[in-house]
Amino acid sequence: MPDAVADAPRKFTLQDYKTDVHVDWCPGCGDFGILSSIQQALLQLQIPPYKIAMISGIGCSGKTPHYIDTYGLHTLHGRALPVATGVKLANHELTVVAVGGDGDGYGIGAGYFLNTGRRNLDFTYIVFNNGVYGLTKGQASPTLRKGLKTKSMPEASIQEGINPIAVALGAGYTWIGRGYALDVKTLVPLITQAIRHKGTAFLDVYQTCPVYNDIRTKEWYAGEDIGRPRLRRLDSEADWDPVVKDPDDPDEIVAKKVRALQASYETADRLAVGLFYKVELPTYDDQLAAKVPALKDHPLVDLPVFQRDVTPLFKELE
Amino acid sequence: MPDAVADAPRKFTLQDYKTDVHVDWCPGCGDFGILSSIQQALLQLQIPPYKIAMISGIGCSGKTPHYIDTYGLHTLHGRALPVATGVKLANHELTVVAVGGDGDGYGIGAGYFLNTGRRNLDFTYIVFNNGVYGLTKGQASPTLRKGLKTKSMPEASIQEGINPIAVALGAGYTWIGRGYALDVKTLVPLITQAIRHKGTAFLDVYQTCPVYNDIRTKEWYAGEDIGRPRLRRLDSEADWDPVVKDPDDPDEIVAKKVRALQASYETADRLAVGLFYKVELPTYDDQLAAKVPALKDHPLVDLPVFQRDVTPLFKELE
Amino acid sequence: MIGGPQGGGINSSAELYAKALLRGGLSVFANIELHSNIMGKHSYYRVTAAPVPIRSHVDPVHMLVALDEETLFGDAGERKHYPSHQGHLHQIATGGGVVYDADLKIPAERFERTDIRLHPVPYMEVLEQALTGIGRGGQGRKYVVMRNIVALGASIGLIGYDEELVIEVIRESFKGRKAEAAEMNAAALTAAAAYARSHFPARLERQLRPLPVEQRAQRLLIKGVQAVGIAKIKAGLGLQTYYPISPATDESVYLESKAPDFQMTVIQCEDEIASINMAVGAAHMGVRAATSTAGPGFSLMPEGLGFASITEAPGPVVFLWQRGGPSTGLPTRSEQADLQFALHPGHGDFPHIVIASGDIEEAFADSFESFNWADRYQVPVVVLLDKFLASSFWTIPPIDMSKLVVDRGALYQPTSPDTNGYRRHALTATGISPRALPGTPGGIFSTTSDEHDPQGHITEGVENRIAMMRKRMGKLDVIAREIPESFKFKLAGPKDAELTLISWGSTKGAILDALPALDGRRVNFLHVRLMKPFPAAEIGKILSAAKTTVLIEPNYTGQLGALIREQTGVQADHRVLKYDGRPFSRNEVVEGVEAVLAKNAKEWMVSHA
Amino acid sequence: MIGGPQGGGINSSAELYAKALLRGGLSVFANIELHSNIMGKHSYYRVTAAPVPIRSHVDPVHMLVALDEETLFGDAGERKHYPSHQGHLHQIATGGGVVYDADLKIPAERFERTDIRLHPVPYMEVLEQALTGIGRGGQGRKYVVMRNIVALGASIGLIGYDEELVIEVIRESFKGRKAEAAEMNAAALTAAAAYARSHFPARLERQLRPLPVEQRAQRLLIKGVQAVGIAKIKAGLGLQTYYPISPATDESVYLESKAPDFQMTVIQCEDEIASINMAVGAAHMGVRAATSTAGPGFSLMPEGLGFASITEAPGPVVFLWQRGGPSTGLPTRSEQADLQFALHPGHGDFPHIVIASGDIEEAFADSFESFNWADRYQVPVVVLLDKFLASSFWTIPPIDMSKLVVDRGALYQPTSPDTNGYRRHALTATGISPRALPGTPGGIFSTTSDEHDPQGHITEGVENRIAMMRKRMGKLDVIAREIPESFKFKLAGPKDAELTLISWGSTKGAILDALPALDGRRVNFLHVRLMKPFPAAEIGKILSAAKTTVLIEPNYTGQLGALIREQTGVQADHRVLKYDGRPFSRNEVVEGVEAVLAKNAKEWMVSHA
Ligand SMILES: Cc1ncc(C[n+]2csc(CCOP(=O)(O)OP(=O)(O)O)c2C)c(N)n1
Ligand SMILES: Cc1ncc(C[n+]2csc(CCOP(=O)(O)OP(=O)(O)O)c2C)c(N)n1
Ligand code: SF4
Ligand code: SF4
Ligand SMILES: [Mg+2]
Ligand SMILES: [Mg+2]
Repeated sequence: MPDAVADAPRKFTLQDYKTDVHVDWCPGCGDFGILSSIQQALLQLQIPPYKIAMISGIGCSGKTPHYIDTYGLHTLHGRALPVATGVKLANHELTVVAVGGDGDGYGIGAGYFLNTGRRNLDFTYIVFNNGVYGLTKGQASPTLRKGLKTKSMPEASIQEGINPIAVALGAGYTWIGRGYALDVKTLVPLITQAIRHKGTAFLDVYQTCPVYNDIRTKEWYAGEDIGRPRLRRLDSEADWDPVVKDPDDPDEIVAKKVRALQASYETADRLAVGLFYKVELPTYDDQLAAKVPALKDHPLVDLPVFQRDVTPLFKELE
Repeated sequence: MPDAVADAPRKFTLQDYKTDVHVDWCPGCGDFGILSSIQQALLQLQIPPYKIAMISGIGCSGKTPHYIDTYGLHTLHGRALPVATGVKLANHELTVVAVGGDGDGYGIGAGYFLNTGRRNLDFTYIVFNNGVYGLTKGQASPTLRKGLKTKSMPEASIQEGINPIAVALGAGYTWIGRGYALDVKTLVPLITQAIRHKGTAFLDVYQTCPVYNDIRTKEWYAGEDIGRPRLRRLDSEADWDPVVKDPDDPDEIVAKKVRALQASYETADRLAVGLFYKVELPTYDDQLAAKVPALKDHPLVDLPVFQRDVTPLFKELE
Repeated sequence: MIGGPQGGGINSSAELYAKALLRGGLSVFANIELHSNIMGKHSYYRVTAAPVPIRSHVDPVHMLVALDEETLFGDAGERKHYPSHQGHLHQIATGGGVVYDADLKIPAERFERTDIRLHPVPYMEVLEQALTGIGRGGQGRKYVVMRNIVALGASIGLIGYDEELVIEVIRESFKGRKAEAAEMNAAALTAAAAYARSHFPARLERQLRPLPVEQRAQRLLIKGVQAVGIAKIKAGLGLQTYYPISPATDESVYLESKAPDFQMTVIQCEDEIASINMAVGAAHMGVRAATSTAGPGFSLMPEGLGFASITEAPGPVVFLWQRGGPSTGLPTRSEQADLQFALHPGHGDFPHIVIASGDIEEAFADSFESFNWADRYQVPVVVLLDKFLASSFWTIPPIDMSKLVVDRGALYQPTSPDTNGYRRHALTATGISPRALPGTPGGIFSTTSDEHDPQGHITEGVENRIAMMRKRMGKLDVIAREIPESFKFKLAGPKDAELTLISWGSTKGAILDALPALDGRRVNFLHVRLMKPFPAAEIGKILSAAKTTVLIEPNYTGQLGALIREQTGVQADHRVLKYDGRPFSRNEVVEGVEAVLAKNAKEWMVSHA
Repeated sequence: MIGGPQGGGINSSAELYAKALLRGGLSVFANIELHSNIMGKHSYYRVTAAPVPIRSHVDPVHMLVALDEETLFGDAGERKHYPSHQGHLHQIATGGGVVYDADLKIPAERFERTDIRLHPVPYMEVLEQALTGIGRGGQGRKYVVMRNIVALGASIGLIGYDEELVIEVIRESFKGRKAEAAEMNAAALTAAAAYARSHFPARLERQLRPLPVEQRAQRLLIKGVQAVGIAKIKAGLGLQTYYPISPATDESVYLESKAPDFQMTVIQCEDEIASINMAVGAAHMGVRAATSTAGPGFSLMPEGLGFASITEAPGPVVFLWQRGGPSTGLPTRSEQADLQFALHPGHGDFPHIVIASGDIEEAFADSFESFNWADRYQVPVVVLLDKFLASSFWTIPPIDMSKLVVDRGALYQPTSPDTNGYRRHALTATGISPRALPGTPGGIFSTTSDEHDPQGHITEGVENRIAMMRKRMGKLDVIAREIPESFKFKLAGPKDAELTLISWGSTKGAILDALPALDGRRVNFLHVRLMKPFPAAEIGKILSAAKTTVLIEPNYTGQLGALIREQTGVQADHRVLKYDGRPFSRNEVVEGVEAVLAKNAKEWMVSHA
């Protein structure tokens, strides 16, 4: 555990965020790194487990909620975001974290990935990006670059991989980051920031799949073939400032988005990780509360809504 | 008709691209401008009507194929792109043009908008962007900016509009442009270029909806309130060069994409129209032909596929 | 009936008129037919009224008000090959009348009808007059939209109804800034009525008079979307998700307009897959969640329904407003053809409830109770409605809400914050497991669309699988036992009838109104409402006892008939079907029933207009 | 039976063994049970063989080969509350044997069985020996994966089968660069067999010998996904769209591997909505298009199916490989519970064909003919299959393809390039309109998911609507008339049986094999195949003539039973159901039928293991 944790108040322990469910991922799967990073982030934030809802899609990654001892909905393939949206709308006092695979999020779930960015509800979305459809035995996922062929593919992919960061910028996400599953030390703080962010935070995590992705392996990320790590830490660059200071200044927003886009393109031997873009804008929750003031102090689920007096509505019809 | 047409070979006339079906759009609808621009573009290109397939989604815009005398499939809401993809895969000798509304393409069809960009099949996609759901009586569409309220909305939208150009850049479209429905003179050439482009061309067209969109009206685009047109023509800018010269140079690609993104952000009184980005990359069709050489000379539909000799396949199982 | 181009104002004049008739103590039924088009295509509105309660329309028209020529003669001109209608002239009953624009200069011969009264009224001229009367001379062109009020006024003059009642309604609907408009409309109406009376002194046979004030009972003029909306508000709806689609949109728009007052969240989603899944997520959190859609949207929900059912979510309640199918079909027309799909809305075997409301009162009751059922049985509920019920105005007495109770079902009360004690899918006698509301200490659970153990974790074990299938499916027996018979079906008329009519949904009104006309015969009417779990025993008993049975359905295949036979083995002797995308009229019911019996036909299709 | 952790190599050893048995002239049936997990969870493979044809498995095991301890005793340890299985030790038949790793050091008492033979084999030691034998001493750890071959070898030695046949198959499957691996595996196999023979001289009761060479007929060992894939290639498949999902993926992967040789396009889509719609688009262009999926994917296709049907697309053909439902359910398990959904896969009334294949030959024939039907009737076709049929290996004689003909249906031959002459949806006697292939001069048409006129343009007219509904739905009658009875159902056994079994789909094999065991009784078996349009008259006749009927289905609600009653009014006397996500074994059929009859029960559930 990084030191940060040691300093954190000891109210909840790491055990409080773990279940006794057997984790059935393959040995060496990058998912283990993401799982423990999420657990450590929750621990650092000391969010009571019963105040957390983990929502996942279907895939190897989708099994995550079973391993974290919080409320959890392991939903449908590609539907984690709509479900998470409904969960947050119903009870905005919950810390909602949606997780899923890259096929789940950028393939079948692409429409929700795009439209969720427009709302800016206050929750976090973490995508396990392993370049393959793991649970269905290694077909190409939407992030696999053209011309690449992982071991269980009959032939190389003839369609281009998408750039999730670029799409997220176009969709309107207000916090956009990327991490690496095997670098827990930097992943944990990214997750804590994402959860702390007011608005929809999107975190794409490069994840190794030792069984099916024989291209982007642990060694490849480590750059053993080129003699230096392929991952470039944005925060290690002096002039990197992804945070919008004045949300009312369209020029600053565009400038920051443009830089984020620039940084998001992968080259054969350079991939950026870290925070790409952040802006503080009114959340969807805030705006709903503006319409229904009671939502400021109470989640929808606690409002006194039963047996409302509808006589005025009938009066209108006489 | 712009002069260009006068000079074009007179083989097919404008009449050849028109049907006798009553056009049931509202008086003054921007769709009329797009319809005639498509017809004129086809005329200029002198593509035989029977070699064209118009594919549309559902919405006011979706009715377009009935008005153009070519093969046409008026499909389902949000599914124009998958159908168009199937059409092109089946017969790549057809000129395929997919059209639909902004709700159709960026709302319910968002997942296909994203994933179609990854393939780069050789066809054109034109989105009628009117900021509303016309045929269902004027609800906000995904392009309506936050805080805006068109006349049939009970309250202002509390979600951000998407930036289709930015999303298209992230998705990988190889030709990205934007036009204005009431400026047929510039729209026609954009459509001809889009159709000529080898690969998936995406053209977003600002379209007025006099009945439901009382914000982005003809007068608003004309900038009558601010004394100058709101539309800025990219091609009128000396240093504007959206075409990638060297498709193998990632730096040029990123640079051009970044500039396109910059240009794509709308400000209250400036919106760019024209060609945003273009790169020549191998099309999906080309790559399929690389696997099945016969596809170079014949469309899939013409290959001799019936009663294939499968005895070798059975042999493998003895 | 008033007809004209869409956007031409027939809705407002018809609705003003209907309200005025209600105020006069009459029972009113008003229904519209329109195209899936925003402007210009032909649309018409029927307003039927009587001193006695009515719940349906009839095809013969006594007063046709035409805003344009197409309303009279149809659009055979528009595209030679396939006219979309023949106009309404031929529907006018002998002795009936027609009001049309004198400026159309239609030669009388062209009507080819000597048995009806022609009332050409110079709409613009009358309008100019009226405007001049209130000091707005020469502004006619500007207010050309008011031609619809002129036409209405003329017809009011001709049928001799009290125009003051209409003006009262006009004043109410144009309030505040619009007050001026009210006066202009009132003036136009009065002028037109006067014009009609003076130019066509001969009174129409059929006159319509308000009841004496003391006989006017308190009643409402209400549409299905309003009844459902109000019931949901009453039931404690927290989240309504929707994606625009006719005819369902109006319900969500109604709720949206009331959301701030009643502290609800109504959200327009990116599609119906998002709509259903957001609602499932919210339901799991303990909020009463619903989504409303039509067939094409419902066709995107099987996945979400199966998910809700296997995870035992308390809901959502899906309001399925049927329209003309299949596929995009006839978006603005009416049909009841989604029953079989609603009964099998996904792969695999899973429990859900399907109920089909027949009228406003049932729609209200079903909408309210559905949320209790969703909470109590932890299953999704589908309420079947349709375009005809959604958009038609019905006259009803005030709804008695004194007996409505809210039931949230079994909730889990943690005895300790120790989470390991809780089993979200605990195996119980009823199959119902107390649910914890997320956010509760000690209630932590996770669940999944994969087969799971009582703790909600994935397991593929055989014993567990069998137990879970029995638990989930077994709830259907509990539901069938507990839902009161009054929600299952209604048998109207004598038990020992010689003729039994069978139907479902909004066709109810036309059939009930038609019963008296099936003269002489001893007839009763079985209206089926709860479709799943199906009351097989009760229905089977009634039908095997029945002498002659006639199934009446507005769809091609007779979907209820198939369900009844599957569940009871009984097949109706005759079927009266209608699949032209229009609702049954009272006379079509009579005609159809008489026809199958007279011809002793297995099947008969009816279609007027 | 061989069991072990997923990824541990049980598949390859079981399949090598099965192939070797086939080569020995035996009839083989091999089926696997696995978890929806990539590595580590328990999986097992059954290989059943006999000198006479067999098409099913039985539960008692004669030789259990365990790669790990869990295979013997289950995983009760893993998570206290809900073990996923009890291990297979208890399934071993008296006199049977078990091979396991001696290194597990399991005390004999722990087996709690004295009626079976224990054969502990030191896997690694034997492997080392073998490797040393071929000059690879000390490399055991490196080739630890080969333990599966050691285990297989030992069992071969014990049942006394000809190991040369196995080695022949090993050599074939490791060719070229892998030749070396072949030799290592061969060595391991031989060493293990020798070890077994020397350490366990007492022969097992059940020995398995190849047939004399001259008695070995030419036969295939084939899986459902292969049979379907080959039939589609033969039929002229042009475009296969798919989105990965078990158990359907294997079919698409098979086609993908053959695509270059056979000039097909196989495309992995972004989801199943794209899959179905791409296929519809391609079908309209004249290409034979198909998509393959499982329940969760099919739940996303109602929209596309309605679209294909109302636009009268010639297809696509949808291959629905059923799995354990509902929702995500049991992804890698077997069930036949998607029938009712496949029959009503969307809103509104529209025509489509549903056929359910019962075995390899039927799957081949149905897959081939479906494309003819799609082209001829211009409707989408759903072929119902399942995980059990998909992944099990069946032994069949070569398929006779001499009578297969391709029928593209009525094509429009333009007489002139003048487009106005053509009506894509022309009203004809059969309801079938000749279709033009886009790209043809003079064939121009457009069509839509909205109701349309014969030219394919939107119209909401009543007369046209009625004509179009009759045109489309009428095609079902034509289809019912024209599809030969051989595709509709099969009645096996005597016409005048005292007991009639009724079932559908892949349960066919277990039932046919069970018939002899239903001793004494005069029994026949009705296997229903064409589900829509349903052969109601024929089936009704057979069943009303039947004395005692037992419905046998691997689902909870008895979905075929519901269809039969809806269509014929006949209800089966008894039902034997299985809903544990596992296919019927031969003995479960016998047991279930005997039980319902003995107890005269309406319903009986069976579930072994
Ligand atoms: C509607 C639907 N289609 C297909 C599937 C089958 N399926 C299960 S997981 C999966 C993809 C897994 O890939 P990804 O989302 O990248 O997650 P990973 O396993 O790589 O973590 C698919 C296609 C499904 N469950 N539901
Ligand atoms: C699955 C489904 N959901 C909803 C609808 C209803 N519907 C018809 S058109 C439309 C949206 C129209 O808006 P847009 O796509 O922007 O096209 P426009 O009318 O503005 O040209 C909707 C929601 C439908 N036809 N199908
Ligand atoms: S398949 Fe890949 S992603 Fe899935 S568990 Fe195994 S290693 Fe991890
Ligand atoms: S509603 Fe708007 S978009 Fe639709 S036809 Fe009318 S003006 Fe055009
Ligand atoms: Mg993945
Ligand atoms: Mg629009």
